[in-house]
Amino acid sequence: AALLARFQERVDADQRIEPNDAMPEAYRRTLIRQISQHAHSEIIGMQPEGNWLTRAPSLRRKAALLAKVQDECGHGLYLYAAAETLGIAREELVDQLLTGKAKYSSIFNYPTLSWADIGAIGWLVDGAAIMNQIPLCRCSYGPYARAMIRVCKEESFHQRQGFEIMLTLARGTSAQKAMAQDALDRWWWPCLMMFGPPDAASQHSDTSTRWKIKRFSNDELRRKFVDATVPQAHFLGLTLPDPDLRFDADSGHWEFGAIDWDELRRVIAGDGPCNADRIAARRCAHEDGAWVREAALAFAAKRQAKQAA
Amino acid sequence: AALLARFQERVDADQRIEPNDAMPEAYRRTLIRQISQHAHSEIIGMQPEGNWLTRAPSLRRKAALLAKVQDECGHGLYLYAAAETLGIAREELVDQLLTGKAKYSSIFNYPTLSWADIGAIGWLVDGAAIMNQIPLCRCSYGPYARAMIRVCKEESFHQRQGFEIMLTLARGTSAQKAMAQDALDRWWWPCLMMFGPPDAASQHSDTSTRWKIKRFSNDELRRKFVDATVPQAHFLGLTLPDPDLRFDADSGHWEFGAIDWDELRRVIAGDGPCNADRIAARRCAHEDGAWVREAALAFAAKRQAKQAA
Amino acid sequence: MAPGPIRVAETPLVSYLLRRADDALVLGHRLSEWAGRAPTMEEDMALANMGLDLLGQARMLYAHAGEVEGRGRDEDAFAYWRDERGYRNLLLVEQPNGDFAVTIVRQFLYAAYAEPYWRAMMASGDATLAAVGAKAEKEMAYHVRHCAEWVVRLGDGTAESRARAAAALTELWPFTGELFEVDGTDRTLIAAGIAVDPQTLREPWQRTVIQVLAEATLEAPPAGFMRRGGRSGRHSEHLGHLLAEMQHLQRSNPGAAW
Amino acid sequence: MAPGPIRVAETPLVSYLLRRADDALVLGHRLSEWAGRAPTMEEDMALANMGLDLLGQARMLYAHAGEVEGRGRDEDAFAYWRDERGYRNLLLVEQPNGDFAVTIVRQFLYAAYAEPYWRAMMASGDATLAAVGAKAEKEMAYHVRHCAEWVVRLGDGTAESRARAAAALTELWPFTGELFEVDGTDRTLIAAGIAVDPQTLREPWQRTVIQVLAEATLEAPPAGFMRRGGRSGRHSEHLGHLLAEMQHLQRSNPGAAW
Repeated sequence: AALLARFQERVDADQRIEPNDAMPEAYRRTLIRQISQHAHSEIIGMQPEGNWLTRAPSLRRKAALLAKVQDECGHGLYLYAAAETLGIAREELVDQLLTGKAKYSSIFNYPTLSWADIGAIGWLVDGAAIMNQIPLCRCSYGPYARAMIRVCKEESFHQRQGFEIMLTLARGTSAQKAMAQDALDRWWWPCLMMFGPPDAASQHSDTSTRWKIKRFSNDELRRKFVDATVPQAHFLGLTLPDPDLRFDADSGHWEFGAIDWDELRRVIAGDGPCNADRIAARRCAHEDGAWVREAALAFAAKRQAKQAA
Repeated sequence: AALLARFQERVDADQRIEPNDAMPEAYRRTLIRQISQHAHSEIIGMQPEGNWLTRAPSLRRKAALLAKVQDECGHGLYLYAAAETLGIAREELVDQLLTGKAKYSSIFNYPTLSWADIGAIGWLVDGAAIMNQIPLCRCSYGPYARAMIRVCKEESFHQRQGFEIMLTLARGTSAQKAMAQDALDRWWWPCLMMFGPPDAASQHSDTSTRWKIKRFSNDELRRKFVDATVPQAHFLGLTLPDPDLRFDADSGHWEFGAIDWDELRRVIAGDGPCNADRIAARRCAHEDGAWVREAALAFAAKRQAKQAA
Repeated sequence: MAPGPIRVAETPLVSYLLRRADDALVLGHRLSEWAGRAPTMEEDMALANMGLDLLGQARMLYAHAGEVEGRGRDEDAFAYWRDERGYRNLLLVEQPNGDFAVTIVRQFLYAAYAEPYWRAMMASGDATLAAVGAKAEKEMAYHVRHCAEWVVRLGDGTAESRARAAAALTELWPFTGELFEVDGTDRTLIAAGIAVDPQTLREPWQRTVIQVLAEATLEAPPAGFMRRGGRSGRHSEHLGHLLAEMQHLQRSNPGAAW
Repeated sequence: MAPGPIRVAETPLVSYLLRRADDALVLGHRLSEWAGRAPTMEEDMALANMGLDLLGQARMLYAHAGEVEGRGRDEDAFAYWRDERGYRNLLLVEQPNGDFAVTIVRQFLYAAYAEPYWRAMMASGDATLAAVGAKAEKEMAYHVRHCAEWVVRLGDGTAESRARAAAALTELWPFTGELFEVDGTDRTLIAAGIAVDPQTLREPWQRTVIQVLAEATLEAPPAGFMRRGGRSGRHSEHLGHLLAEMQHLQRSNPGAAW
């Protein structure tokens, strides 16, 4: 209890917690869960965008998309490394992902059905991710905060790229404009769900807030996202798929319609459009690569034995 | 020797030899080699055309091509059955194909690079095959002759279909016409090689002719093919890729330029553009299907055991 | 024909025809991917056969959709010039071939539905649909028989074939709910005596499936989440790749005849 | 841009640029097919890295080809609107990814050539080619190092990895002759001081390959038949499928900007 109090004092004083510092077990567990879930999201997130790598409509877009997918893999790597500072091995975390024990962001369980989805993911999904992540750059745990600074910088680049794809489509042929609108129609609501359940129903927030892992509530972040995004959609000349959306002059915020929380629950429970495909693809890559990883280990062992001899 | 003389008498009298009839071992061996080589050609021949099944440019053509590929498989099956009447199992023949011990027609070692190749294969390759095969309908060995009657009927249907594809292209857009000409340029010489080496260099012909397995020489059949095909090319408005081609009014035949026999030897030796791919694809299908064939055998054995019990 | 992808103004009947045509085309296309790759030559023949049946059904249905739509579109306009989001097929039929067990189980689950479906459609108030029904009913009966034999052989074959068959069943089961879905389009046409109510097909489908699985010593997966979206063009990521390959040549040469 | 595939009137320099650009694009595309599927995350990064290098090279070379051709064609016109027969890449780079060993060996065999090639090209009389050379030489040196490490690990790893590496080498070796091919186009540009004579690259290529294979305890396949045809557009059957997928969207929307 004294330890806990001392820890809370440090957090309250905005001191960064570092890997070798004493920390409550629950803090460690919470961070491992959150950081690894974030890492898994980056890794699974390569799939919906990777789906269009071989079909990107111009070489410039193809290269930018490949660079983006590569960045996501890089984010996954930093984040696994940050989690490892808390005393868990990457292999164990990956195993949790493959066996379905660990979660990843539900947004990646929606399919990319047209090129415009690549724009929508950059603009909306990365936009929402940034909203979630910017406060994490000031998170109490040092390695996580530092990883997030780097991640956020790259994400905002991706977000601008995505918006620019949407802008090109929205100013393009009628078929392109329809493609952009269709993508917005399909991605809007799932993106609002990315901020998690409404505050009233959220389970992890209290301690996370006290420990300065989480600095804003789900509903606060969601509102910020909507306020930032609605004018962008208007600028694109696209219609948000929410008949209840209206600007509230009193509060200065955009008020939006009811979110289908059942859908979020279903997707989290594993019944989204692509959950099975995403995990199957990840397992398949893992299994197909087993002989390569074994070869690398065997080779390293041989070399070590030689050096020892 | 007496047996051999009696056998030759029967052949000379145009009597059909049937599976249970006495026959010289060399006759049996020659037939097994020729029939199985022909069967292998049908099976390998599914590949170059199968390559365009998923990309056929209209539903009518897609269905016709699938039916054609299916017919080829059917021909393979009749022919293996005909070979089996000579006392060899299909498994053994297939094994000879997969290990590279047995040959198949070299023409299938050329790739199909455009849709026009599907037309060219029907028109030229099937056209050449028919020239080779019509005489085999009167071959001395009954099961082979009967299989060839059925095969030839279907092949001439395919040949007309192929010609019609070429005609549609030749009368189509300039891109389509160029596609047709390009296909003719690539397939013409390999098709002339389908009749085998020049008579002067041919090894198997003498006894085959005496036994009425072969009724025309390679050069005779090649000439027949050229005489039949050149006017068709002219009708299509395409140019044959042979600057030496000219009509000889005295003989009434088309005289053609020198064939690159080195190329034929190279392709037969395994060094054609697709030899490695063709055999690899066949092996892959065979290996991928092993568990299915095993399951079917295991199931049949179980059922038999049940019925016996 | 104008170059560029088309959007079809879908009346209930046009939409209904496209759904059935797309089912048949996409599944037929998948079967054509097997050509020359089947585990036995006999099975190469059988898969091509089933593919040809389906392509034939698709062509009749597209042609009829073109007549009903009345804008002069032919079968190829619908097949080659609609984008993924305009395709109306079931998610089940667009799933990749996987191993032979996946292909056979997919075909079995579809055929066990399509056989009673087309039989019932022989009484459709739409003469063309009734005629397609008369032809397709026999074809699909063959598909059911052929695939059922394989399901039994695989299920009751070796340990490996049994595991593969069970895995295929688990993988594809969530796509079977969509077979029986009813929406506004269906209701309109059911009321008009043109369409059959798919709910009436659930019982014969289940009977066939349960009987064959029992013989195969396999168990039906537990009832659970069912995927949907194909009928409104919300496909899995697999369809787009199939269409890119299928449509490339047509789209590269707008207006050309083949 | 006019809709429909283009045919390029190839002067020696345009042809030469397209050959190099196509090598880079096709190989880069193949690497991009790996995204998210690599054996380790680190290798996912590395494969994407190499793919990006190649895409970057391709774009500079296509842009230059457009300038030299002088018909206002941009990089996408060449990449998306030429048909298979107009593609000028080596057969090696279009071969399917296969397993990781095939991908690594393919990359190694190409990079071991491309590194000295681009280094020599830094002295090209064509300023753009020289500039591409300066950039590409460093990039390809990394590809050689990275792939050589894997060739050694796989060759000297487990029995399985060794067998796979050896099989990949046997499969791809017949495509290496084409690296050193010289035709009229080359001769014209070699004489003009624009191109390097590929024959001069055989020795450094062999040195690299033999040294790495020795370290990997693998043997170079015996000299034998070498496949060719890529430079004149006579490809293997694999390229057409790659292009169908790659070009579908562009070709479906002629004239659209992306």
